[in-house]
Amino acid sequence: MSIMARLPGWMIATLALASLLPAPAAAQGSGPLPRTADGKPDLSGIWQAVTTANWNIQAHSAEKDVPAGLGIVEGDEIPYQPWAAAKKRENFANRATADPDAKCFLPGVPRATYLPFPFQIFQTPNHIAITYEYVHAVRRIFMNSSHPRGPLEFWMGDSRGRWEGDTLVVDVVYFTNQTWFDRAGNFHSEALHVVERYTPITPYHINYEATIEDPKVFTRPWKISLPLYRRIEKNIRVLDYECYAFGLERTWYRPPE
Amino acid sequence: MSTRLRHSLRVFALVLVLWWAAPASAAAQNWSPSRLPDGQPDIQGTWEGSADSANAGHSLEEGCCDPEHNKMQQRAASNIGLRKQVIIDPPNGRIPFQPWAIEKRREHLINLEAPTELQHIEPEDRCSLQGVPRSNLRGPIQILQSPGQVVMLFEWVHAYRVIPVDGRPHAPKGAATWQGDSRGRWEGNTLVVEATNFRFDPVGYNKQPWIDSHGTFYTDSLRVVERWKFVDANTVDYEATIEDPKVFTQPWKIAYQIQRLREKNFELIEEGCWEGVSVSNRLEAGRIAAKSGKQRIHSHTEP
Amino acid sequence: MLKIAVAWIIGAVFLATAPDAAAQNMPRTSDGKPDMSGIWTAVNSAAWNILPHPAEDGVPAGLGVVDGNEIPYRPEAAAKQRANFANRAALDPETKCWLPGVPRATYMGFPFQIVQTPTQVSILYEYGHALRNIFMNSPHPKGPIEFWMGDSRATWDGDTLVVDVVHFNDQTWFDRAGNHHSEQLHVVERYTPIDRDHINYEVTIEDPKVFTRSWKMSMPLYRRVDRNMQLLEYECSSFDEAFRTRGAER
Amino acid sequence: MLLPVLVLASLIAVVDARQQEPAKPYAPPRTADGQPDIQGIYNPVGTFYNIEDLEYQSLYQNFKPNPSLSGKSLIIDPPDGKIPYQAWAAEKRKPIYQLHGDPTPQYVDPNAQCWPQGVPRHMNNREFEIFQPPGHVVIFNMAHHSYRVIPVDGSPHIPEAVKLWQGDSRGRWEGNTLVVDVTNNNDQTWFDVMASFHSDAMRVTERMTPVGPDRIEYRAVITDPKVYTRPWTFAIYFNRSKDYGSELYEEACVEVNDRNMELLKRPGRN
Repeated sequence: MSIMARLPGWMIATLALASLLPAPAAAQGSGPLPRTADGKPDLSGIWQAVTTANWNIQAHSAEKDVPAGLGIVEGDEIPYQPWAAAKKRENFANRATADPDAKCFLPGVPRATYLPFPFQIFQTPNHIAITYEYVHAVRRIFMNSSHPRGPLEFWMGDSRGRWEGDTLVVDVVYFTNQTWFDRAGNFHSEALHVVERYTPITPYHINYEATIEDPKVFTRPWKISLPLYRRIEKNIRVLDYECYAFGLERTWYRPPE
Repeated sequence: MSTRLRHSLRVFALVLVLWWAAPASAAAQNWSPSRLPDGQPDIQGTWEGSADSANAGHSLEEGCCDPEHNKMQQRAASNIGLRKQVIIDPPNGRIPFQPWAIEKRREHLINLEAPTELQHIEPEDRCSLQGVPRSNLRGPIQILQSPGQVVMLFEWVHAYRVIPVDGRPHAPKGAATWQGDSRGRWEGNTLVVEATNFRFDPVGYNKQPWIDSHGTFYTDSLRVVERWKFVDANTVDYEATIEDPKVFTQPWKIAYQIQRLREKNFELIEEGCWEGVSVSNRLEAGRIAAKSGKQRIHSHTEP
Repeated sequence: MLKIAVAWIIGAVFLATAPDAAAQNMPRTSDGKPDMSGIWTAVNSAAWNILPHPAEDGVPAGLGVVDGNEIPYRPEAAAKQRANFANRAALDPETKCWLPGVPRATYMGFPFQIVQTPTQVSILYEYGHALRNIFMNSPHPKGPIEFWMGDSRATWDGDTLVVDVVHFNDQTWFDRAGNHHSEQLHVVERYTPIDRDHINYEVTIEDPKVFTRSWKMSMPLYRRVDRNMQLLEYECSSFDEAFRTRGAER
Repeated sequence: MLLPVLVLASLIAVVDARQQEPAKPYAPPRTADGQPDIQGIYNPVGTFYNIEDLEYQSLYQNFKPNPSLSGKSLIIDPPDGKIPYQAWAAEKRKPIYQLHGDPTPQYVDPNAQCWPQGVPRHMNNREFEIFQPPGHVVIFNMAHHSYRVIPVDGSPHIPEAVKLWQGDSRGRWEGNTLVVDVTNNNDQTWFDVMASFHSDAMRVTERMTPVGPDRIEYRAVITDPKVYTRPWTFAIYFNRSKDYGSELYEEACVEVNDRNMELLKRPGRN
């Protein structure tokens, strides 16, 4: 497969716009940021969002088995086009079965980030990989390279990264229209374009910010932000959560007791 | 000793103590409290509604109760009604319900006497969080302060309120809670607290608190502004303005005094509630009453 | 001679109480203690099982929080744990929305807020608005008393808040896997700040009726640094299911 | 479909190559943290159809028997090339020979259900990429985006009670050979399509040795006292693959796997 496509002009424009957004708070306390040999912040390690956003990225009261949450959407408002707002309400009503998460599908971006499961970042100068515990989702972020020529549809999108100062900026396109942002039915189309910004605040915290753009669904771009926490348990590691296998495990070849 | 019994005895003792202590409290006007590192007046300690507010938690309009009830609850037989009008605005001391809400409240009062559904039972008896201002009318309140916040701990159903006084904005509307979302600020020695974003459960009413036992209900439009005026080391002139344009014809106001608890080495103890509550007998009795058509409205005056 | 002795004593005291390097940037209260005020969460899967466990439907896998990965049950208590586990859907006190007890309240996955004063440390849990008042430097009241959350008394051991908790009932569990205790449970919690944003939470569990020896669990607590973080409510008993169950009981 | 042909061709080469060792040891370059650098995209040279008998080879199940390879095996120990099953286990597995073409659900290949392959099958399935960030070897498989993380930092295994599809891998470099100890395996994975199975007592010791810039020799010693009479050794080569340029792309599985969902609904599912 050829990876030679150039970034389309509109995407370059968006990237430039994203770089103008206000910079998050500078690193403070808890010691200096760890850095790699090439001087970039070292994001390697196991991280987890501690949030209720997987149930609802907007502010919500508690329900059974759903803790209340303040939401992660800036301004707490998602600028749906009218048809899309109706679709969202329909999704919400049918969320128990309609949520792709209930089918154990790959969660997409940014949802993979704020699922209540840890993930691990592996960082090298040209290539950053993120391995998620949830359904062994995995993302490869190739640095300073272009998206391939589309149309392409990936569940986790196609990710291209670059450093802006101490912020890892990841441009993600080529999604399916099959994933949701949360259990509450917030959704997007295959025209989704996500720009993620990973800014380390301390050695133990990353400020995660994502700008969401989808001209088919929203009237304007909107933003989410939340902290990621470095898991500091001794011997912590990403385990597995093979959601679609639950209840289907075989026993016929188990040794006799 | 059951916590509830211990509690009622304490309230009784307290009423006597405060009855005696009350006249002294009006004196100091320019109390200068010690200050905490973040500049807040230090109001820590344990407080409780004064004798003037006794029984107001049951009904802000009528107090509580009747001699028979008092006997059951091991309360003094004479402890009936309100000592002082608690609703100061409107001047008639009645809650300014809109016409539809009068009907709704009447329904609550009938169901209260013969509950057949869980939501007919008084929220307090269902161990509900009490919300604002009702939390302040039920037993001791311990106030702790740490930089930027006032924390109120209630013995009743081990409830608490965290009141930021650091100027932060209210939580988003979507995250409504039974206790409401409180934001405070200091005006001299007066702690002004605005509580909004109360949770409202129009369908089930399962845990929907009321403002008193007499079915004083509200909607998600409830907004309460409290003024905790610390007039001396031991006294708060407490005032709360209650508005809910969906239920009331006008904002209304309650006022009473809150006193520092004088008991030495007082410690809040755990009052489990939900863990021990049983409502099935009451529902059974309610069903029998409803069947026999002997329903009546809950009232302390009508037989 | 006296001067030297005094200097030695002062030196010794200083050494004993000097915070280690990692705790240097721990904020401190006006009385010099580590200031643990704030909102914290344990981030692990101990709520499901404090021992190591593989993933199941709705249950993330976990490496466990028990030292040595073993709970020293007496034989009959081990059998009870297995029975609890088998019937956990019906028996787990959590399904009844009861107060969760200590230390379970710490690692239910919900945030909790520490309010710290020199004489009292209160912990406000979002789950079921559970509340603990931890009184400093005072003795436990004389028992027998049975509280859901126990009676907590604390002292400072250097930078560690040591909380002694007794007077429990036998109604709470340690997790959803049926790990249990009796009313003789004695919990010693140690809250040791690692840095501004992390507390090492260590618990020693003792219950001669249920265990052959004392045992320990430990886990980090994470300060919630989310913007405008505040406690909300999880009123378990207000959700339909719990409420209907309670209404149906005799 | 070019791949099966390629695989078939290289397979014959492998069977021959097994007999002879390269004359001079290959010295790979080093990564920034000093690991022998074996990064890149590789193709396993073998078959996952029936590791005991290459007559049944076919990577993508468009099955064509090749009688000339009959009896040849990827198992180099024991010498008969057979998995040394205990009697009960051999008995359990028998029906698969009749059923594998149209299996009842309990005989459906777990890999075909998009479940993670486990070790060693993760290395004997599809193209995979070896990635070596500091302190780790990470292996990404093309097939349903499965991955393995192998710390090479001396950290200990996780507690025994935690069972994982891909097991818990801990690696170390012995010279240029990556030695990986894999524990904590669950009992749900097979070694091939023919229901070659193991229990959750399985332990795998892998040895990956680069023998040239484009080839890695792979051996896995498998022990499982609950299922086998003795340890056995599985051996294949990995050849560097140039079919995907430098980037493997995402291959969804359960998300698009309607056929298997239907299979699972068939009667006889246990």
